[in-house]
Amino acid sequence: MSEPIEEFRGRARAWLNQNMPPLSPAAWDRRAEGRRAVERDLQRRVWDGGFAGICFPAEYGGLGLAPEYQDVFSDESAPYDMPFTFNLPTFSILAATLVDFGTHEQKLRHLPAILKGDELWVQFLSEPSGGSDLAGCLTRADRDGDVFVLNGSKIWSSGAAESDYAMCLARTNWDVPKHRGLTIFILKIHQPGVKVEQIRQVDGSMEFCQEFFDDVVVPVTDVVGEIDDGWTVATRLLTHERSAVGGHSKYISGRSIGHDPSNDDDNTIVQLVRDLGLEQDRHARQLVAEAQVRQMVSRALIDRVSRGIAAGAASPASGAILKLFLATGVMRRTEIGLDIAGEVAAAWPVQEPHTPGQIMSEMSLWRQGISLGGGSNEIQRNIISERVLGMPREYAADREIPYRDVKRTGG
Amino acid sequence: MSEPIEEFRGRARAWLNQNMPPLSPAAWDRRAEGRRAVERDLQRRVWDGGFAGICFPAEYGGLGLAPEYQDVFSDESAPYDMPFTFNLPTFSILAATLVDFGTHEQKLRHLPAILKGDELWVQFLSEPSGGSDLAGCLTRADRDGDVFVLNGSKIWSSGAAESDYAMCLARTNWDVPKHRGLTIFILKIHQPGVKVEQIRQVDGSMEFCQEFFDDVVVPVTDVVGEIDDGWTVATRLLTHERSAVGGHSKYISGRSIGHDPSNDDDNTIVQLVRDLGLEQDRHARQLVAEAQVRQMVSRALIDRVSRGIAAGAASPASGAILKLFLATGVMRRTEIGLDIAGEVAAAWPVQEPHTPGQIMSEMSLWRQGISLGGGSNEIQRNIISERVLGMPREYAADREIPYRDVKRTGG
Amino acid sequence: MTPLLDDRVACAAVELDLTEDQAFFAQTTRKFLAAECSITAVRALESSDDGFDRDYWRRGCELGWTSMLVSEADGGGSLSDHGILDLVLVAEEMGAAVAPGPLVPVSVVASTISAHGSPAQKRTWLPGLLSGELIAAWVSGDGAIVEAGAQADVFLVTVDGEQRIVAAADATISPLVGLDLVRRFARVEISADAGEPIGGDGERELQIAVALQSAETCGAMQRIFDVTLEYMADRYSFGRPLSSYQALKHRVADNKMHLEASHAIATAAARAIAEDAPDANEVVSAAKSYIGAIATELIQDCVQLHGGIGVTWEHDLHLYLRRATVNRATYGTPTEHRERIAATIVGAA
Amino acid sequence: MTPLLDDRVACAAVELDLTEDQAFFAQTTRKFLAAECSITAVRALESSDDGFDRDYWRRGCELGWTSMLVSEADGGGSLSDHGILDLVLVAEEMGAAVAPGPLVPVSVVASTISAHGSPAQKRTWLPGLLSGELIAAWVSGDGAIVEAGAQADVFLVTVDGEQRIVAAADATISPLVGLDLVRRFARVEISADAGEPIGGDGERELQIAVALQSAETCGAMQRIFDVTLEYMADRYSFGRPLSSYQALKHRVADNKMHLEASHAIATAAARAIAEDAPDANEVVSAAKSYIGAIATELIQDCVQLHGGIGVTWEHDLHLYLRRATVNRATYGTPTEHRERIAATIVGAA
Repeated sequence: MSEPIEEFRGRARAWLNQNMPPLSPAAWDRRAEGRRAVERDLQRRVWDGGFAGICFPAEYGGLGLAPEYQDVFSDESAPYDMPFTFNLPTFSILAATLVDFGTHEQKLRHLPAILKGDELWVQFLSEPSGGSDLAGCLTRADRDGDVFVLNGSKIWSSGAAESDYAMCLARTNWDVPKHRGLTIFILKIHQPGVKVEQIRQVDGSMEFCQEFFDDVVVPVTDVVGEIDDGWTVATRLLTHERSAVGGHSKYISGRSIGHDPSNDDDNTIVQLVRDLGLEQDRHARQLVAEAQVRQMVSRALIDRVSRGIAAGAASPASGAILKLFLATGVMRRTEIGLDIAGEVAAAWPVQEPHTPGQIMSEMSLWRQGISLGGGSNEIQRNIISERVLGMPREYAADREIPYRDVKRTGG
Repeated sequence: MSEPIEEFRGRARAWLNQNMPPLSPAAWDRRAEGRRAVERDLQRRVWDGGFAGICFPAEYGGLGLAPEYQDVFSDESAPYDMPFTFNLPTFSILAATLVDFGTHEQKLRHLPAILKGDELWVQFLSEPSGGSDLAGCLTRADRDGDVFVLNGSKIWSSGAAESDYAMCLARTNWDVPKHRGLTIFILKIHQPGVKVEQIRQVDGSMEFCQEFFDDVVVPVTDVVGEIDDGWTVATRLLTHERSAVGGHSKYISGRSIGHDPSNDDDNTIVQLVRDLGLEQDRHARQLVAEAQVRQMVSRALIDRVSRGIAAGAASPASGAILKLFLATGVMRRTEIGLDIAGEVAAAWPVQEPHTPGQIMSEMSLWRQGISLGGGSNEIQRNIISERVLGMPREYAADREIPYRDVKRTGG
Repeated sequence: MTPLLDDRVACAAVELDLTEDQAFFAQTTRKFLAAECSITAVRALESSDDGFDRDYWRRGCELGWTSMLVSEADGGGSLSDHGILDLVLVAEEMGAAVAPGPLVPVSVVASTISAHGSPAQKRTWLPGLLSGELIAAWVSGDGAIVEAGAQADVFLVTVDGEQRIVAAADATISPLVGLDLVRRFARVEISADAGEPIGGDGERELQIAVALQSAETCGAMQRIFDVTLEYMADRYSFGRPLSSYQALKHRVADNKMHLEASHAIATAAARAIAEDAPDANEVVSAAKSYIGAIATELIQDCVQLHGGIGVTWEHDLHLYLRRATVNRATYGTPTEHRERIAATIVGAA
Repeated sequence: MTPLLDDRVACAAVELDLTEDQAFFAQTTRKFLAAECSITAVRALESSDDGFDRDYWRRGCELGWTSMLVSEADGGGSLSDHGILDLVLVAEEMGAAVAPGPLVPVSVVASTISAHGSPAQKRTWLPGLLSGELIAAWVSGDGAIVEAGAQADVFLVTVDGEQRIVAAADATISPLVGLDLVRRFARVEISADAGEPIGGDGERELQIAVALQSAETCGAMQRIFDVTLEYMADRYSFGRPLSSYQALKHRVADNKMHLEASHAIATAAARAIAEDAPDANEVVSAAKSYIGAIATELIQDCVQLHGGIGVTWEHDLHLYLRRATVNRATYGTPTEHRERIAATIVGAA
């Protein structure tokens, strides 16, 4: 029998109070340097306290408890600074996929290390030529006895420069249709032959990276799932990603921030209304309320879809609904913020960085980021129409022909 | 040399003042019975006064003048009740197509009759099975010596029950791909073998009809354009339709109403704001202004696109931009109207028909009508992307195969 | 298209954690409506004065439609501990069938009488409301339009947070005509000293009205969404089914998102009322402002996806559009409910 | 992608009825900007104080950028009878190049001095503004942010319909940092008795500012639209070019509609000013409220159509997005301009 949940809550509350620092704005500054080092330490504290990996299997360092325990711990952790970075993608996407497809040895080697805060993971899926077409992978992995040799390039990996391992999708067979010749590898990031370059984003952040592989040697024992069946693994990985980004992964630990930046936007919008004295403006009031309604609906939707998936009543692909709602919500709320901000979105005092106007304005630059990362809105709409609703699949010109014969960008 | 335009204006003003009745709301009640008879008489007056068919060729009863003369006449006619029904589709679509493709005999027989108010025309294009796919025509015309025998059914013809002639699209060859076996016929509506049924619309109006053809005999001399090349004629007809509905046909006579119902909506919206005492409500003010802005932009856009097409700088297909702007504008303005109306859109006094709330509410039922008739918004978006912007054509499963082999609804 | 309807039921079941009793109740209501309330039957009521058949309503009441918000002591009784969670199932089914009947006003008034009425008030009105012999209507504020106002035997009148119970004989009633074929409204004038006081302040009443209305609108949206999806699969254009066109698929995907979001917030509203949550007013207003605005857009888009047939009288789409449009406009518009939410965030206007 | 740019020019030509002089003027400006103002050059100015190179600005002035709204008697002169119709061509080209330079404030102030200035005011300021040696800025109302406020030698100050000319030495200037990489703003404080009165009431000034800004935003939108269309044709996904996906094609079609509508109302605004139309204020506000709101949405959609590369610093999209966002927020927001229109329809607030 598990510990009674209210006992668990009391124990978590007491422990958090004694061991974790209070939450500060630094926790969600995407541009802060050294934040990952802080989080590694925070995760180690959680591990030492016995609260790491609440829903991960006990066999691999987790607690093996039901999602309700994670919810309770997350609730209680709201006032504290937590290792948010580990949630996405390490815990909720990569470790989750490893739980599903890793060998016993792979899990033993990596899951406890992840839960201790020793390993941050990222995914190497997208390629410069590829966009949303992840299976249109050109990075190659050529077999040479007990190893594969990787060459190619990946892009849009979030935080790769400061992470340790990646799951990397590569083509191992060019003579079969695109989805059938792919393999997923566990790849140590910082090793000879791997070059990581940071990409500067429109808002000045350097979160995304591009990687270049030059004869990188990977042992066959680091294949996840079956050779040439990497698409099965990647599909699961993407399902975990949609769940995580949409807000209903049981592997996420800690409340809201780290996966829901929108609460901050709403605070910014309300702050703007106050700063600009628009409390009595019926137009501004409508906008503030609309932003708030979106948040309330979002929470209700996450609850509905998560429970639907858990109960088997809704397709696992329904996570796409959450991702699309989140992304389109960010678009609309940013628009609302700009409308309310008026001219303070154009320029701000040199001495006072992070005015609400500046925050809203810079957020608007980055607005489409959430509509692109983790599967674009277009991909989510394809998934909803085709996989959730069963509408006919879109015509693809690259289906059922050997991948080497497929027409590509610039070709 | 034509008459100097300001002289023409003075003459038109004086004549209109003496001969045409003042404008009354009855003119644009879509449900009014007997309206067409009134308009036939009005058009006859215009003909007798020498102002009919200002831009139609003089050879066939028109005045052969430049569009500026029509603009002047329309301007001056604003305060009067005019034969609006003739504008669309008779003048601007069917007579326009007859000018382009009719034989000399066809034009002589029909154009003066049209301009005298003796003939109202409609188009028989859509079919019950077809939707937007006009070339997917199943109505058949089988050659028998000097005549064709028509069998089949048409639908969505506006006002057919009270009209005289139609241009009817029928399949004359089933052994060639869909667009190559079609022919356009001039069809007398009220004759043996033609049954016309009125269709009741959501708002109670009976404007649209369905027709059933049972061995209807049509002489070969009533073919418009070439046999089996009816798609060329239909395409031009549709271009005239987009121009007319979008608001820039030179064959339309009389200002605004009859092709721009939106002015009425705007008046209704402003009336609602006044009736409900919302003049000082910043939210309602934003909405009223937004509706007004759309109207101003619409006028500017009609001007830009018409001149672009006339100067050859823009594709004739650009009329689709106008149609789409008009249709999406109706959607948005109806939404604005409902928002402002609040609960007066739900119910209204028995004794006071046509309250602004009722008008807005019933308009909203019919809102998509303009987004469907005259080529749906989806068709306009196809045209803009493919024909105006040159993006790749949509895959069609019925291209380049004999039409009898094409897969159809219910088959 | 049975699979879709099954999917809907399954989803609702998950969301509302239906008990066996509740599932049976919903199913009984669905079967009753299917038998008694075909679209043909609804259309036939257009010209009737009441907009619903009295016998139909009495038999609905026998199924428990009016008892869920009335305490057992008062002769009512719910299936779960929270009658509102049972009653939204009826509302959703009624939306799916565009069924007639004064479910919202009778529920609101019966609930208030059971919660706050004197023994005499309860004796006078509750048996008739429970059996369907009597009809009640809610007059909220001055000058508002009143659902079932001309059919009601008794009014609950709420003005400035004070409530009274007034017999219809003491009111001046002007029937209205409206957009919905079978839902009737009236203007009701009541003198300030008519009737007897009763407790409550109108907040709970509004919560119940909006929660039921939201569930009803969700039922209507879901039905139209399903019908449209089916139509798109069957209808060929340019040699391909409509459902194969990506531009349409993406719009349907957006509609699916809005539909699920609507169900989600409707459920959240019912639960917030059931749990007497501190933010119940806010959640209820979120439901109204979200669903009210999205429902008409979603159904209009379904009209568009149907093509010309969608704007004919013959097709049933407009009955649902009328219902959604009327629901949007009554018991507070989306704009008015957003204003209520704004008041909690940045203070009263 | 030359055909598209040609199409743009051709359309603009049709719309503005360009004379040969005007076409040559637009072309000269385009060539000058292409040579002097590559995106690389613009990016290099990010860290500069002024945000533009003084020599570049002087040479732009030699092309006539600042003379179009100044009468010939004052040393200026336009190509057509209506300088505003000439000057929007410059603004549109500058938008297409996200070019730097204080075109709007200098134009507004020079125009006012030419129209209303005393001989002494004209002598003091116009030669320098015409040659580009001096910079002017417009302080509109209390507390508003001022374009080129920290670069200006002279201010036109408009408060409650009264205008004054104030030398920079008499003002307190606090530079700001902002979203646009090269457009600079400042807060400017000026005591009520500083400077000398000048005629005009600020209405014409706002018309000119908004007309130029609208044309600039149109130029920026057009460029991004063209670039995106080209990208979609070249980029393959799932073995097909992006431009072959119907869901994307339909969005591009909507964007094309909004783009043409933006050009149309921008042109209408410039014409209304040129013709001194009675509804000029309204048309100008229509331009601002329509273009201001649609431009950021259109460019954001182009970011989305580009995928991840669209949110990188390296790609030029964000320079255009920054410009459009700043243009939207200055010289009255879309919301404020809609409020102006509402005042003409239902009365002042």
